[in-house]
Amino acid sequence: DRPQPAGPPGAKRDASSQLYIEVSALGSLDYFYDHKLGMELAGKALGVRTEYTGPSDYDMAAMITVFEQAIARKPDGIVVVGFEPSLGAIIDKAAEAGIPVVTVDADLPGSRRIAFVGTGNHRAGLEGGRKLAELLGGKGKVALMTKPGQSNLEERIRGYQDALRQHPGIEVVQVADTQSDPTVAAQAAAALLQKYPDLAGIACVEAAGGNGAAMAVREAGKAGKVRIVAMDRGNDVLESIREGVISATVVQQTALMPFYAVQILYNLNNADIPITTNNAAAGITGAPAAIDTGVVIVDRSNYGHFVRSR
Amino acid sequence: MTSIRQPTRGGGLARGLADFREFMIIALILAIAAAMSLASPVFLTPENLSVVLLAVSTQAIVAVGMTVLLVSGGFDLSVGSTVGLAGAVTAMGLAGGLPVAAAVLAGLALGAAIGAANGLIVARIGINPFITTLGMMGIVRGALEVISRGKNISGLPKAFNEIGQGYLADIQHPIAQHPIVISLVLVALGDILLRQTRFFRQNYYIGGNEKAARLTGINVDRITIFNYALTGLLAAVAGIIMTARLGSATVTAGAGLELQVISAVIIGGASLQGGEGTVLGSFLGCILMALIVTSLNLLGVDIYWQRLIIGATLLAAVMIDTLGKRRHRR
Amino acid sequence: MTSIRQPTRGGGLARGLADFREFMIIALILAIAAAMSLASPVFLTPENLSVVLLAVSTQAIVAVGMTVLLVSGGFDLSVGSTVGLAGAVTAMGLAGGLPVAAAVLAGLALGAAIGAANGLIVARIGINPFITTLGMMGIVRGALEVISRGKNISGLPKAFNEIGQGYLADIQHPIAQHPIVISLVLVALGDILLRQTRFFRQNYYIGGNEKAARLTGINVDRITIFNYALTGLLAAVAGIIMTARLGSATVTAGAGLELQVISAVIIGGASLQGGEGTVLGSFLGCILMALIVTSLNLLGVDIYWQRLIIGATLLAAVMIDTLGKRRHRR
Amino acid sequence: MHLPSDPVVEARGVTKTFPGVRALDAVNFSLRRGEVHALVGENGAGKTTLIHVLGGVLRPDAGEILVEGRPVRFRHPADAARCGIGLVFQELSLAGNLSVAENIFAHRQPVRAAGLIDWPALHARTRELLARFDLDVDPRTPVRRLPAARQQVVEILKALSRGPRVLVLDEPTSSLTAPDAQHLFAGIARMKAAGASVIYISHHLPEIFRVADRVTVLRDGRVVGTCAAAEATEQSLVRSMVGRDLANIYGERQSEVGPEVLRVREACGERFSGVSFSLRRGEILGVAGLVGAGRTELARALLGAPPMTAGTVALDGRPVRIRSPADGIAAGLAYLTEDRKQDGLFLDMTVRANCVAPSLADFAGRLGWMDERRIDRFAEDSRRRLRIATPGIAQRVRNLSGGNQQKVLLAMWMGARPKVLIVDEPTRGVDVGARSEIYGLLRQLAAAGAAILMISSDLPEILGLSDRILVMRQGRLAGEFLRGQATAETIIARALPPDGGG
Ligand SMILES: Nc1ncnc2c1ncn2[C@@H]1O[C@H](COP(=O)(O)OP(=O)(O)OP(=O)(O)O)[C@@H](O)[C@H]1O
Ligand SMILES: Nc1ncnc2c1ncn2[C@@H]1O[C@H](COP(=O)(O)OP(=O)(O)OP(=O)(O)O)[C@@H](O)[C@H]1O
Ligand SMILES: [Mg+2]
Ligand SMILES: [Mg+2]
Repeated sequence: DRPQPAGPPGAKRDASSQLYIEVSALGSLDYFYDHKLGMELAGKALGVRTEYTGPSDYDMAAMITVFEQAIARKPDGIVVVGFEPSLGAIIDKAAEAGIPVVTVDADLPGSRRIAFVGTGNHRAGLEGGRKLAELLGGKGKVALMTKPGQSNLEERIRGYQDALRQHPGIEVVQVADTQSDPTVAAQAAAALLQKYPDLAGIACVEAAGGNGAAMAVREAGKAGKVRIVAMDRGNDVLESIREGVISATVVQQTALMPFYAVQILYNLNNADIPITTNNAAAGITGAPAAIDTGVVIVDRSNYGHFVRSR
Repeated sequence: MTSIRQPTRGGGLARGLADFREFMIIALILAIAAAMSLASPVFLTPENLSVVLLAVSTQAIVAVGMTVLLVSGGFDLSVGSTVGLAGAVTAMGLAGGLPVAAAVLAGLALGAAIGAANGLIVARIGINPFITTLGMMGIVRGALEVISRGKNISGLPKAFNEIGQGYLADIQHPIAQHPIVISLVLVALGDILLRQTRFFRQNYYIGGNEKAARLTGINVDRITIFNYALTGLLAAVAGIIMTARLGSATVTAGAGLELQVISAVIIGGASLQGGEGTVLGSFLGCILMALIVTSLNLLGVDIYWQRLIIGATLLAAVMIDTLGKRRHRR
Repeated sequence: MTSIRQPTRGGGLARGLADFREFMIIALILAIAAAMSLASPVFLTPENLSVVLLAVSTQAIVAVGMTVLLVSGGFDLSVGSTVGLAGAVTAMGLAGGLPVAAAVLAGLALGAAIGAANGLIVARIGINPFITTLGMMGIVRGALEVISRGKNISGLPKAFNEIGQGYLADIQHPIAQHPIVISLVLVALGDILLRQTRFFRQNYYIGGNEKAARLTGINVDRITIFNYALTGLLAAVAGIIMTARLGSATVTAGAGLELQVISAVIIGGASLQGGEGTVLGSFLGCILMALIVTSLNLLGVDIYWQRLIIGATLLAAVMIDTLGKRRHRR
Repeated sequence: MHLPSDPVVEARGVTKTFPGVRALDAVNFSLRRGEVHALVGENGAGKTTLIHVLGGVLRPDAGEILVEGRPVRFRHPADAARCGIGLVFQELSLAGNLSVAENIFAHRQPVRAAGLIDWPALHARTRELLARFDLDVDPRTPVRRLPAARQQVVEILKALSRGPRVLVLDEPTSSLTAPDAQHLFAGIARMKAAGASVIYISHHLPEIFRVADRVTVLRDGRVVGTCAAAEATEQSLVRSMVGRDLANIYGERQSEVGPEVLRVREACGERFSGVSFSLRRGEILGVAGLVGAGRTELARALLGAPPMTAGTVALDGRPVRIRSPADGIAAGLAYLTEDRKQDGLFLDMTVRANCVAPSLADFAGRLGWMDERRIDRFAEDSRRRLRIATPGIAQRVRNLSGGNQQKVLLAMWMGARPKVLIVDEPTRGVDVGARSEIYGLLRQLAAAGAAILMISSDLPEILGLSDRILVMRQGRLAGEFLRGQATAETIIARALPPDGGG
């Protein structure tokens, strides 16, 4: 009972009247710049209207309200960041209303979304963990930094733990709370540096952690001695990589996520690929189930290309 | 003559002025609605209106308790955390195999208990409500993190999810959705009780002058504890409905709700000094704020502007009212 | 005899009791320090102490202004946003090629202007400080989002970063780091001014009885505006130091700082009713809270427990004090 | 050219209106150098409003103020202070959390070279001032710990400390002890001798004749007339204030005293101990004593605010335990506080809401539903009976004049119909006309079967109204008189401590 394309093949209205909406949260964070960028570029490339909406805080209730509203506007497709299972019900509601939904960045496999585009938070953590292990030569004490309670971050932490478990020489000594605040993160990191004078690495799963850890390491005069793997590609992180305080950062090709998500939705609406004689009857959407946008590890060797001018 | 936001009767003019704030908000709401229905064809559809009502349902339920509290001179920052914890505990109960009614009762009892704890600390130990509930906010959210260990709880029974996703008497109209119906009923009930019954009216006296209220024989401590417990209970109701609506309990559920609710209640005419406010006003305050958020989204306003506009609206609404009252005072 | 938290002079016992809260916090701090130095060998090293002082530097600077405000019966929720915006504007100025001094001045002026706006609304229009600064908190954070469009600003000149990363007179001792030195100087200055000068002591009068202060001839409005402007200015100082320390300005910088500072100031003996509080007490309150966070990290306490423990500490500290005072009253 | 005989301060055609009230209507008033000028009038006549205009607290709607013949425009109390006008307010205007010294010197503390406050000098100067009233109070004591009568002295010293050329006193003696009143009169005399002038407001006419040179009578915001004090009599003043003559304002008892209602045995509290007495239906029992004698504490303990530490109370012969005001009220007691602003009135609520505060239950129907019509009727009724000057029952109590606020407080408790009504300084700040109404009401209540315990520092009131009089001294009962046995002298003799000190 997957949602069906709105009209018969080829009979779709002209592109410029089509609307695709992304619903997200935390929209004011640096990271989500790429989401907006991806939506914008998809709109340009396909000649459709695109919009990015959502609360600027991590507020699922508010996000759902925005989603409800998006449904009320009857767009041609919705792109959503599947932060939490609580979004499942609303995705299903959209599907019921005949609006196809694609999840990006984080998936909700149990819901009626037609596809997922992204790397997944667990993968991001996994790749980061591999990089850290490589930086440390497979041994040493490691601390992780996160903000408790946020699903995507919990996933990344699990990814790190899974990767580091592969290296018997590496010991995860502590998980610290950043409260998503660089100064709090710095305080926590500084305490860890005191407690474990031989701490070899710090891994952070959200932006504030990387900045805070860098600050603490710098202030402790241990720049370069303690390896930091940060998250995302804010200019501040890249700056610290240039300085040599942060060793690497885990970057996803984030802009690709909404871009391809819109592509999928657009194709669904405008080009019914005859995989079968009747895709709908055969229960086929004619869309790929998942696109992996991959993880990029950014370090001294390539950071320069990631710096954005304002 | 000044405008006094206590339910008063008699004296046509006096009553008119007393409701000045409510009229002002209704006027603002109508103005926004008129402008929006011109700007966006979907605005006046039942679907879209139900979105607004659905969005305020959680807030409105909490706002009923918060209004009573503010009227009595109290204050509660812990409601957002209570929304989260009560929802999570209910969900855990369900996951642990409790029947729906038992799990819901457990969640409600927990909410009332948290509220009562606030009330006891405020009334018996005499600690300021701000600091008491700020501490409680951390404790309750912390407890939620501890018991859930950061993980969401989903896969709840359908019978439970119906509480948040079903329709009143199975009328499949958007406005008949359970959260909307429940919140409207609680708001109406709260408004009438606070306006018209002796028991709740005592709150205006406590908020007006606590010492004097004591000397008139009002059992201030008991009512204070009751008010906090009621607010906690209503926060739990909101948390359970939210969990049922989402079909899962999340660790961050309700975070930040306290300030939204307090803003709405104050826009609605309550004051932090106590002694003023009505549930209807608070509800209108919730609607106004939700309408603005909804309109910004419908208009496709850049999200970077939204926070600024919401903050400015809050200030503007209170300012217009204050300046308006001043004119009346002359 | 009740404990009254204003700087008083003379009278051995009276003075002792007057400073009861400060003594209690010092005792708590010493107890934690003693326990921690047993539990963790690194605790008493200058490095570790500097970590605590560094951690409180931002808060402590803002707390100086917040103390003056609370003493005068005011309140400011917008400081966290101001910290963020002032840092970002300074950083943008630098990125745009302004000399360091000019960019810093721009940031400071902006902070003072935001504060003055709060003060004007509170004093002249007469809107409650809570609601005024709650609105301003949204407006300022919103403005930050609008001008930065969500992007962090980094690549700041080294001369600027020195403000947050350098050492006093190049003494490479951990305690001589700029943020620590600047915050200690501002705290000491603030404490003396509020305790000993005519101008600042007027705040105790205003906070004690605003109407009486007016009738006495104290220019309450002007002082109120000054206090908010001062708090805004100090928030800007903190924001600039934070930006220099981080080497970048972020959109979320300072978020949540307001509640941390207000908690610390209240733990330190100020009250939301006004008329009480000292800068030293507030500073000790900041230290106490930071010490607990550091200790939790040093002890490796599970992160899911930390929020709960911090909330409980806040409540416990205020409760012990209240109960202690009660005993004294007998 | 300003001649010595010209007025120091003059108001010409001053008008001030509040919503619904014309508080001052083209008032002309002049104060000469070296004179004490009394201002009298009914509650709400506009006395406080007039001096607020003169003191820069309020700005007049029309008319002008002249100081030494020059028109001035005060925008702030500080402006008036700079012209040498010092006000002592009817409502205490102190910061309770601050010390006596800092209240008196507010923002004028002596400073040392570095601009820091010179604490020893501050305290020394405060002690000097306190000595004028023979007060042995530590200048560092927070004002909130002083009894109201002492706070009033601080208030007066605050004004005196500036050495004003014009001192304005608004009902200074309404909460002053007799000895302190003597000190005040002496202070006024000293000021007069030094060429300063005083405006003196009081409802106690005997005081007027004692201190004043001239008297101005206000009525409904208009000046009725000004005359030399020597030419006026109490009766002539009352007639021009109230517009009629008042006979015996205390009235006569209207019924017999019934059986015992309240019996208190060996009651102890923080400021009193071993107090035993009884009270009967229909009786008015007066309690006299000096300030700090513990009368208020005793009364509050009866109501459970806070409860007494030892002793027993029996109501209608049955022992009762009262641990909170709620208990006390449930048992049939009621207490009308001496401090209406602190714990008496709901200032930001309407007259109407205040009137029914203690008797909400009487206005609630089934299911606790409030009967708004009956509330309206009751409030209107109270307003008429007590002649509360207000544009309507929807007025906020805060906007009423001091005496009218006191009447609202009385209206509250008159409606409560308790078995035992304790009134503490019931007529503080109430004009003579209204006072006789209040006495009449107390008598009616007694006749209707209530037992009334009346604490008062106004001896004529005690003597005129009481069926029996208790005297308290330093927390203990020091005497009991039946009606007719007591005189002012015998009561004062019992009230004074044995060593004769204050
Ligand atoms: N702020 C205000 N708002 C409205 N009405 C006011 C206000 N202040 C005073 N009034 C009214 O002005 C009139 C004069 O009041 P005022 O206080 O001057 O009386 P008064 O002569 O001092 O009386 P009292 O002897 O009771 O102190 C009263 O009717 C009072 O209700
Ligand atoms: N010597 C004192 N020091 C501090 N506080 C006092 C002192 N005397 C009285 N008080 C306070 O002042 C208030 C009134 O005191 P109390 O009940 O003893 O006086 P009273 O006999 O009622 O006198 P009156 O009512 O005439 O002022 C009480 O709240 C009491 O705590
Ligand atoms: Mg008066
Ligand atoms: Mg008394």
